[in-house]
Parts: sequence; C-alpha cells; structure tokens
Amino acid sequence: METITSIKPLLAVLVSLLITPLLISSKAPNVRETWTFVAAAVKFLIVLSMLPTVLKGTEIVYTIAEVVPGVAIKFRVDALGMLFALVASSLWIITSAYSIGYMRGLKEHSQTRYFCFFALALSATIGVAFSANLLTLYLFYEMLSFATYPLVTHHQDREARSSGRKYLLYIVGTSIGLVLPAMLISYNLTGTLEFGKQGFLAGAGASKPLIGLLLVMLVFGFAKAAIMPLHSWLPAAMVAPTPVSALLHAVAVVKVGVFSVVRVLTGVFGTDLLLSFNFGTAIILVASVTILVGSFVALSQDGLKRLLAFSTIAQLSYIVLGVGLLSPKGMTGGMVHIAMHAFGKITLFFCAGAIFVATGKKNISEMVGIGRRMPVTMTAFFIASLSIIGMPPCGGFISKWYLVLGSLEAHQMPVLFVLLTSSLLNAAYFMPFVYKAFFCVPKEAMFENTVQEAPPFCVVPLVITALISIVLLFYPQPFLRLASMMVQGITGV
Amino acid sequence: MSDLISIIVANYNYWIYITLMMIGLYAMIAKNNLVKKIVGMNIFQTAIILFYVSIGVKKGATIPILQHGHGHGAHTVVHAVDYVNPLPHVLMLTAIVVGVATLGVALALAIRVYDRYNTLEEDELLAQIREK
Amino acid sequence: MIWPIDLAILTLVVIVGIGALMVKDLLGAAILFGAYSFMMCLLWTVMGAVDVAFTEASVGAGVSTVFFVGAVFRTSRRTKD
Amino acid sequence: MSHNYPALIVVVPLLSALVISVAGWVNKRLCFPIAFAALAVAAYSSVGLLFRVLDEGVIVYKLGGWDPPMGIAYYVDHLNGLVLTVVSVVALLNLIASKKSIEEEFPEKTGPFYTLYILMVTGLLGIVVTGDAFNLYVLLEIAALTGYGLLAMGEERAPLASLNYLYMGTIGACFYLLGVGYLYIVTGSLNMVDIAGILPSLYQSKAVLAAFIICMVGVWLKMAFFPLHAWLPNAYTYAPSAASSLIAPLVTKVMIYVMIRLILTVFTPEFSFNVLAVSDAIVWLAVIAVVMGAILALAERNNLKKMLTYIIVAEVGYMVGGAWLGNRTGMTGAILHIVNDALMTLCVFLVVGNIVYKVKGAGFDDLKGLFRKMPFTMGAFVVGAISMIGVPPTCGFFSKWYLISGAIQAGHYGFMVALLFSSLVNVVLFFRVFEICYYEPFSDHHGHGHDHHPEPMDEAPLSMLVPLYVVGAILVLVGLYTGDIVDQIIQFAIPKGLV
Amino acid sequence: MKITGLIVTILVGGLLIYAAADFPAWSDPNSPASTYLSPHFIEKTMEETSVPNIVTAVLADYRSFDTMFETTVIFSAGVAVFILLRTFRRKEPEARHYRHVLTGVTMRIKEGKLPPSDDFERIDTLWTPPDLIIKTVCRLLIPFIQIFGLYVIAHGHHSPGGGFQGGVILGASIIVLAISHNLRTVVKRMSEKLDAVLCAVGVLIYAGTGALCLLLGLNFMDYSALASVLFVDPIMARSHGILIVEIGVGIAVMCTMVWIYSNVSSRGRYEQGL
Repeated sequence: METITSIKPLLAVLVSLLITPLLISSKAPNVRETWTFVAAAVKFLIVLSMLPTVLKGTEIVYTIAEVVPGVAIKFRVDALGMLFALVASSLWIITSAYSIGYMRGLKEHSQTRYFCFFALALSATIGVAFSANLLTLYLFYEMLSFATYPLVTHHQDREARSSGRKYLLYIVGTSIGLVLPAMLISYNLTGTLEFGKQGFLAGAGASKPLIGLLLVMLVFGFAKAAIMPLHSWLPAAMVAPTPVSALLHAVAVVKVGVFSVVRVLTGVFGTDLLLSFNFGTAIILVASVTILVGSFVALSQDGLKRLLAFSTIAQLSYIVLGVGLLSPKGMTGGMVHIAMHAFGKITLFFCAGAIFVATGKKNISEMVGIGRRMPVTMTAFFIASLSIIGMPPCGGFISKWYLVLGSLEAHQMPVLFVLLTSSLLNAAYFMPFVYKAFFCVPKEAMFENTVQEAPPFCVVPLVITALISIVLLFYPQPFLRLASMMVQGITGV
Repeated sequence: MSDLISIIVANYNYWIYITLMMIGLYAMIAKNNLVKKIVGMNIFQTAIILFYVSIGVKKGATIPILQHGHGHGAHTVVHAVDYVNPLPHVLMLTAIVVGVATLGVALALAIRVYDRYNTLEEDELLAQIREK
Repeated sequence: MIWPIDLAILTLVVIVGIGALMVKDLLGAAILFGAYSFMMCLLWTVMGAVDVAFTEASVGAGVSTVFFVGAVFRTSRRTKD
Repeated sequence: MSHNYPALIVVVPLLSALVISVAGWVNKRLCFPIAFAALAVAAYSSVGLLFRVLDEGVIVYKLGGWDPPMGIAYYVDHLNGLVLTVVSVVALLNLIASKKSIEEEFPEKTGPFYTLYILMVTGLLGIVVTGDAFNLYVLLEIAALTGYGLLAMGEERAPLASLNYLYMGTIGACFYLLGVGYLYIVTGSLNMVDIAGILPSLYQSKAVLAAFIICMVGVWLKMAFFPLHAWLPNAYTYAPSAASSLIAPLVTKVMIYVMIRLILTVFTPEFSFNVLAVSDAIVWLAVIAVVMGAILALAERNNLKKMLTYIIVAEVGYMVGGAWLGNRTGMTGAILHIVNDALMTLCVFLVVGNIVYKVKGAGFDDLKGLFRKMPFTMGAFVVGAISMIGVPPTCGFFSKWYLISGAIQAGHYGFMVALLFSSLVNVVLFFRVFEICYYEPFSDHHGHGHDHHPEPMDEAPLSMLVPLYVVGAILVLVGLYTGDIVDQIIQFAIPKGLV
Repeated sequence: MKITGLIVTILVGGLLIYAAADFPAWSDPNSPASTYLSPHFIEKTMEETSVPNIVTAVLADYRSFDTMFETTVIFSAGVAVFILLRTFRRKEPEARHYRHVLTGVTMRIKEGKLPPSDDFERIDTLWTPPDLIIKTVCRLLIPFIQIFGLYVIAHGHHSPGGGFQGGVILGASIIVLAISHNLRTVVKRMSEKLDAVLCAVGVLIYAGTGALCLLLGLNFMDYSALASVLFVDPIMARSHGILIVEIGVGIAVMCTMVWIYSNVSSRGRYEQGL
C-alpha cells in the first residue's frame, strides 16, 4: 500500500477548531454563521480533495508528534476513515443550515456557544475518522465527549443537568475505566498502537482470556456506540436541541462510537485473530440482543425523539453486527451502513425538529394528522423511515442487502432472522405514525388543514438529506467503493 | 574499668539523645498547648544537635582551634587526631540558627492565633472552629 | 572529658527538658527551657564543641528565652498541660 | 557567563530578594520589577543550563572553588535541569499573574511579601540544584520558613493552619537532618555523589537502613504523602491566592524531586529497590494515598480550593508510587509527572486566584454562573481540569500513561486501578465544579434558559489572564512534546542500572 | 492524640535505638566521620585559609555557601515575623499613659491634651515603677556587652565565636536595653526602617562578597579572587574574605534579633515592649 505524507488531514481537523475564535469574536449572528458555513465548506472540500487519492488506493499520513515510544499522534486517511469523514463533513454543512433555522426559530440562548462547540465536535469527529492509531483515536474521542457536553446540556435546566451527568458518566466513565487500561495493556503487550491490516494484537501471542478481556473492554469501552447495556445515555441525551440530537445520533457521537468499535475490531484485533478465537459469535450475540431489544423498546415510545433514539441504538448495532460477521460482505454492509443510516437518521431528526419548531409538539400521540399541515416534512420523514427499515428506493436497502448476504456467507442463519425481525419492528414503529400523519379521519386530526411548514432553513436541509437517501440507492459509489476497498485491504478478497 | 564506664557513657550519650528526641517528638504530637509544642520542637532540634556533636567527639582530642596558629608563617605540623572533628560543629551552628529562626516564626504564628481565638489550647481552638 | 560530669549533665538535661514540658505555667516553661539550653551548652563544651556551645549559650539560653517570654507575655501564661 | 549559570540561578534571586527588601522601605513600586527581573534571569539561566546539560552532560559547579567532598558543589544533571526549569518558569508566571492580587491584598506589606516570595523560590531552586545533603537541609528550611510566612497571610484560619504546617514541616526537616546525620556517621561525607560511592560496602548496615527510613519519612512529611498529609489542605486553602498558587504547584513537587534524588543518587537504585525489599509495600501505601486523596476530595463539598488540595494529596501518591515501582517506565512517569503536575496545579490555582480576585471567595456557592461571568478564566480551568483528569493531548495524560505502563510492567495492578479510579474521581470532581459554574440558579419557569437575566461578564484583568493562558498552552505543548522530553531529558536522568 | 504520639514515639525511638547498634564506637578516633573529611580540614585549614579556628574556616570558607543560607534563614525569619505580626495603625490611640516625673503620678491623657512641659514621660500600659538598680546596671553593662560582641566577631578567626555569636550578643545588648527601659528607647536609637534595611544589608554584604568573587572571574564565594582587590596573597585574601562575611553575618543577625524581638514583644504594634 502506497502512502503519501500530506498536511491535509491535519487541516481538515483544524479548520473547525481554528474557526472558534472567529465565532466567539464575531458580533453579529450573520457574520458568525457565515464563518460556520465557510468552515464547513472548507472542511468538506479538504476531505473531498483527498477522496481521489484514497480511491486510488493510496493512504495519506501525517504525524504530529511521537509522544510515547512507538506511538505518535498521527493521522492516516484510509478508505474507512474517508467514508466516515465524507459523511460527517458533508452533513455538517447541512446541519449548520438547519441549526440556523432551528435556533433562530426557537430564539434559543447562547447561540455563539452552541456554534463553537458544534465546530469543536466536528473537529473531533474528523480527528477520529483520520486517526492512525488507538491513542489518536482516544484523544479525539475524549475531545468529542467534552465538546458535546455543553451541546447536550444546552438548556441548562434541571433535566439537562441530570442528562448531562448521565451522558458523562457513561461516556467518560467507560473510556477512562475501560478503554484507557485496555489501551495500556495492549501497548505493553506489543509496543505499538498503530492500526494494522490484521490488527496489531495478532502477533502478540496473547492468551485467549486476555484477548477476550481486551475485546470486552474495548467494545464496551467505546460507550458512544450504545451497545447494550451501555446505551441508556442516548435516550437521556435527547434533552438537547434537535440539531444536536441530529448531529449526535446521526453523525458525530454515536457514529464515532461505532466507528471506533469497527476500527478496534479490524485494526486492533484483526479478523483473523477474532476468527481463530471464535469471538465473532460473541460480538454477533451482543449486537443482536441490542438490535432486538432496542427495536422493541422503540415500539413503546411516545416521544418522537426518544423513539428515534432507541431506533438509533438498534441501527448502530447493525454496523457492529456486520463487522462481527467477519465475512467480507457482512463487513462491507456494516461499513456502508454508517453512511446510509447517517443520511436516513439525520432526516428523521430534522423532521422531528421541524415539527417542534412549527408546532411545539414532541410526542407522537399529539401528531395525528400532521402530514396535512407539514406535507414536505412528513414526506421526507416517510422516505427516511423507508431507508431505516431497509426498503427500496432508499440507500438503507443496500447496506441491509449486504448484511443479509454477509450472514449467508458466514453461515449465521440466526442473524438472518434477527435482521428480518428487526426490519419488521422498524416498520412497526415507523409506519403507523406515518400513516396516521397522513391518513387520519378529519375528526382525529389535531391540526388545521392548512399547510404551514417550518422556516425554510429547517425544511430545505431535510429535503436535501431525504433526496440523498434516495440517490444513495442508485449511486452508492463512493461509500460502497470505499467500504469494499477497506474490506479488501483487510481480508484480501 | 574506665573502659567499661566510657562504654556506658557512650551508650548513655546516644540513649539520652534518643530520649530527648522522643520527648520532643511526643510533645509536638500530643501536647495540647501551642507554645508547649514549640518548646517540644526546640527540644527535638537540640537533641539532633546533640547527636551531631556526639559524632564529632574524638577520644583524647581537643577543641578545633589550632594552638600555634597565630601569625602567618608559624606553620607547625598539625595532626588530625589531636583535634575533634570540626565539621559537625559547623553543621550544627547552622542548625541552631535554623532552630531560632523557626522559633521566631512559630511564636509569631502563635501570637496571631491567640489574637484571633484568644486561646492557645488546641482543643479549645478546634471547638471554636467547629462552632462556626 | 570527665565522665561523672558528663553523666550528671546528661541526666539533668533530660530532667529539665521534661520539666519544661510538664510545668503548668508557660512562663515557667520558658525559663526552664532556658535552663535546658544552658545545660546543653555545658554538655557541648564538655564535648569540645566550643563554637556550638557559645552559640547555644547566646541563642538558646539567651535570645530564644527572651522570645519565649515575650510571646508568653503577649499571649497567656495559662496552659492545661 | 554561562559557566556561572548554576550559581546565578540561586544567587540572583537571593540578591534581588535582599534588594527588594530594602526597596520595599524606599518605594514599593520598585519591588515588582526587581522580582520580575530576578525570576526572569533565573528562568533564563535554568533554560540555558538545561540546554548545556543536554549538550555536555553533568555540570559540576564548585562553590568557593573547593573540590566537592570538601566544599559544596552543585551538580546539574538532566533531572534537576528539568525540575529547575519548571520551578523557575512556574514561579515567574505566577509572579506576573498574582501582581494585582498581592498589591490589593497587602498594600502595606508588598515589599516583604515579594521578599519572601523570591526567597522561597531561591530556596526551592537551591534544593533542586544542590549536590550536598546538608546544604539541601538549609535550603529546605528557607523554603519552609518563607512558606509558613506566606501561607499564614490569608484568611483568619490561616495562621493556625500554617502553625500546624510548621510543626509538621519542622518534624519532617529534622527527620531529614537526622537521616543525613546517620549517613554522615557511617560514611563521613555529606556530598551526595560521594556518599553514593561509599555506601555499597555498607548496604547491610542498620544505620544506613535507619537513615533511609528516616529520610524518607521526613521527605514524605514535607510532601504530604497520605497518612502524613493532614497539614496540607488547611494550610493551602486559607492561604492568600498568590502564595497558594506558588506553593501548591512547587513545594510538594520539589519534595518529590528530593525523594527521587535520594533514591537515584544518594542511596542508588540498587539499594533502594533490590537490597531493601520494600518497594512493593510503598507502592501499596501510594495506592492508599491515591484512593484516599480522591475520596477526601469527593467528600469536600464546600470549597473549590480545598478540593484541589486533596487532589494534590492524590497526585503525590501518583508520583511516590511511580518512583517506587522500581522500573524505568514508572520512574519516567514520576519525573514527567513532577513537570506536568506542577504546571497543572499552577493552572488550576491561578484560576482559583482569578476567581477569588473577582468573586472574593472560592466556596462552591460563589461559583454559580461563572462560565458566563468569567468565560476566559473558566476556559483555562477546563484545560487544567482536563489535564488533571488525564485526557490527551494535555500533558496530564502522558505522565499517567507512563505511570500506568510502569505499573503494568511491574505487575502492580493495584496501582493501575488506583490511578484509573482517581482519574474517574477527578472527572466527577471537576464536572461537579463545572456544573455549578455552568448552570445558573434555576428559575421556577421550567424551560429554556433564556428567560432569566444572567450576570454580565466580569473578567479578571489581562495581567492575570495572559499568564493563565500561557500555562494552558504549555500544558498542551508539553503534552505534544512528551516524546522529546522523555527521549532527550528524562531518559538520561535515570541511571542505566534501572531497567 | 496522646496515643498516636506514644505509638509514633515508640516506633521512631525503637528504630533509632536499633540503628544505634551499628554506629562506630563513641569518641572513636577511627570512625568514618573522623577519618574521612575532617583530617583534611584539620590539617590543611591553616595553609589553605590561614585561619586557626577550624570551625570558622569551614563555616565561612569551605562551607560558606551553607552559612550564606543560614544567614538568609535568619533574615527570612525576620521578614516572616514582620509580615505576620506588624500591624500599621492608621489612627493614633485616643489616649496614652504618662507619668509626671517629679511627683511620680501616672495618668491617662487624651491626645493633644498633654501640657507643654518636659516633666511628663510617656509610659507603657504594663509599666512598673522603675528599678534604679536594673536601669543603671544595664546602662553600664550594655557598652561592655557590645564591645564584647564586636570582639567576638573580630576575633572569630582565633577563638570561639564569629559573626553569628557576636551578632547575637550585639542584638541581645539592644534587647536588654529594650527590656530594662522600653521599646521606644530602642526605636529612638535604631528606627524600624534602619533595622530592617540593615538586616538585608548584612546578608547583602555576605552574598555580595560571593558575587564579587564571581565578578572577579572565579567561582562564587571563592575568596581568593579578592586578592586583587585587597592587595594580599590569595590565602590571606581568604582569611580577609572570611572576616568580611562574618561582619555581614554579625550585622544581619544583630538586626534580625532586634527585629524579631520588637515585633514579638509588641505584637507588631511597635509601641509597647515588655
């Protein structure tokens, strides 16, 4: 594999970090938001400019400093990282636009702080995507945890405080309590933390119990992946403003968690090691339980955002499940699902936010007939939910298809069952809502029969993401290609 | 006989220094009155000085001032065995000074404490602090 | 060095030291502490440490005691132990 | 002049302290510039010295021109070159930062205050640079006496706390002196290197054993190692902020340096780790120290400064444990943590200084809404707190990394767990503070936060903020350059014999 | 607390007694302490520094650096006591105690109400009737004490004594004055400012001598560098250097003792001593 050295990854990370002083110092909101857009666009362009290089099979590396012998703070842009960075940076632009609409629509306080920490969180996300070793990943992972805290607790009321506590307890507690020691133990075993094609732990000759222990610590340690039983911070974090929830649960936080888990499974342990110790099954088991339980819980939720949160918990485990299958198709499916789920879920959150901005309603039971009042929003919602369920004409279908193929390839029939059941459950919690939104008898309807959408800054982004969800079915190329390149690199198939 | 006695004296010397030190240490920890603690602190320090001075003692030697030292040219051969070890004395001069300096600061602090609480007894001080 | 004197002074030092800590009057303690310092000074003279003894005589028995007395005057003589 | 750096580093502050004392009686405004110049020279020469050591190796400076075992000599090697730099830089930054508060709190006593301040720094620098065991004692007393004076100038409980510190500190210093006496009685020498040369034939001597124990206990008392820590929290809490932000970062750290110097140079690692089989027990003591420090900090629910002092107690446990793990990695971690902890502690104490300057108190009640009121100060606080917690890329993470690595290599998982536990507790502690500062008093109107009127911004003056931000930047830079610091400096500070 | 104290004491004492077993025999001329460094000091002092009192030579030359810091310790104690205790009173007290010298009547007179007569003498609150014997004896003794102090400083090369002891004696003479008369008498002769400045100057003489050696091109405190300034040979220069620093120590110690005493005995008010 060729590598070239370039400062671009560092720039991509720094853009949004360096923008914060400008954000703080800008007096007028319009200037501030212009800067946000500039940063988002620049970041996206930098990421995009690296895409051709990566697609050619070349990796881009950049080392900042070697902090511990054998371990540096280092960036490496490979296919998987590129995939994630593309998703995150492109969605930041859209989320920024949506944030403006949402925050201004609700006249929220402390908007400067909000945009600053949003930018910081994006820096950390791109950092995670491009990190070349576990230490760098850990660095940006923690940075993300701290940068999102003020976002989650934006309202600064009692509820925000208790949710914030829960958020930190789960996220930081696990990363310091589990990831850090695991990282140190593996460093002392091998002397390196660099993600390898087949994992750096593979050659260490560690015993099965030790590897198992490390696996548990690392998989559960990245609690942002919300694998049960460490999932309950996610519904709690729903107190945040909706763009934050959208960013958290579609792009940044949870995806970073699940991306880290994928990185750990492929780059730290390696598929061969996991296969030889037969740990794949255990991962599948955990993921399956999370999928099913998450979906069932989602069924019983009334709060729209809480429903989406549990849906996210379930969907994230698809990704873990895919990689846990350890078969090429399954892993491809898991990785592509990062992108597909991102576009789908962010649309859903945008819709929830738009409804809140326009009507002030948060619960499903209060939204009967809303389709008549906000047809665009609800259509987008419908498309996105199709994507989440995994039905054509949406991108979600591709990832689910690959997951199914992967489970067949790995001869894991129970997984097929899990996938099927959860798709049914997905349908079961989304469809009645969508149905009632559009087709209710007039006396049930809770809204007047006039079209009154949210501000355009809210609606346009969600339309765009919904459209992208559809486009991705027909043109999944950059993501699918990147995922299969990554898998090819790992397995050689 | 005189050997035996000198051994006893020798050991006695070390024991006394340890005893004094322990008296001082005990007073510093267990005494209730702040000034008493300071007295204990000084006894503790002097005990250490006693120990150091004991190191320097040499049988059959005299004080460390050269006898025929007046004038520049009056060189006579000086034998080390004739004079006690001067180094511990030097060190202990410093230690005494440190002792009196510490004493001064400690007393100043005690006066400040007394100004505030009107007592020097530790239990009464603690009671006053707890009341607040 | 004359050992009976040495022994006697050593014993006396301990007694005076304990006395300084036991006496239930801080002024008394200060004076006894001066006596203690003076005993020490004698002891060191006996050991040949004339400079140290000189210093202790002027500092320990002299100035330190005055400091103690001054401080006791400015606070209180009362002590419970 | 670079030949004389080792002397200058101590003599320039000393002379200027005397000049300040005189100047204080003439014109108070002269004091600060002189103090600043002195510490700047000290910082400059310590950095120069460090670079010379990197080039040439150990520098020996004979004071009075007498050869080492006779006279006193300064030995500057990689270890104390590093610590010197830290001490002088921390003192300089703190001096700049606390100018305002000193002048406000002690309008009539600025001269003596600066005198004591500079004398204290002189003492600390001297402790670090000296190669003579007895000279170290004298300097220890300078640092201690000035410290008692400075600490007692604070709130009304300060004199009592300081007096308790004085008792404990004197016992500690006397124990150290006694230990040196025991070494002297069996070796006849006071020079550290010289003692180390004579000791190997005496490893089995009871007197050496006793000297070792007594010295260690003395040093532990001075650094507030757990069961001997009782004096520290009150003494630092009630002190004036200028004094506590000088003393809290430096004194305990310098004492750790003394301990490491004793282990490495005087008693040699061979004796400390192999002949005495006590390192395991001491690491367990350190484990207790770390855990208890963390728990005590958790139990403190009134005062930010007091909470921080308990964290210092825990941090002392880190370093003692790291040094006693008996391997190279652990020792590296301990030395690195001296640097990092000094800077971190400075950062958080400067923040407390700013808060006290503006809000007139560091109780948890005083902190409400501070993120809005003093956003820049609190921003620096976040950096310091993150470093204390141990999050990369701040330096606190990397020393913790080495400490835990050392624990793993030594097979001492108890210490590892203790370190992780204390990191987690630090998360809780600091986020408890952040919460108080972040959430303003809740209004009854349950909803978004835009309906109450927050206090307007009221930041500390620029002269306090700039040093704070310099420290914050240093925290990150030291973190990023950890690799270089370890490769170029600390590696050479540890004798080859220690694996 | 008592039990803790007892346990600690017993533990430490036990350790010390245990260790004492390995000490070299008491007053053994062959103990390491007596054979390693001290022979050099005893035998070479005269030819290297030309000072017969070995303790002085080692104190102020071989280990002069220690002694410089010893003086600094005293100085910092002085400053610490000052900063701790000194309180500057902004407004004068309303009334003071005066004694009519001729009649011996003591009275409290409000500020500004003092009759313009020389017969009134200001006295302390803790005033006791003057004891003629004490006052006279002290007045007579003080000059002799001071001369003795100066002698001790100057003759430290040849006999026990030196800057420190002499300084303490000089300081004590002034303290005696303060006790026998009152603090104001002392302050009249030596103001607080002078006292404080002299403290620093004393140490400055010491450290400055060392720094002068440094400026003259040799190491810090290497008095032989002074040879070119004093026009003597390097060894004699050491002897003179020792004298200079001893004078510095003397001044510093004297003033610091007075400073500490004044602050402690007047609780920092500088009005009434003992």
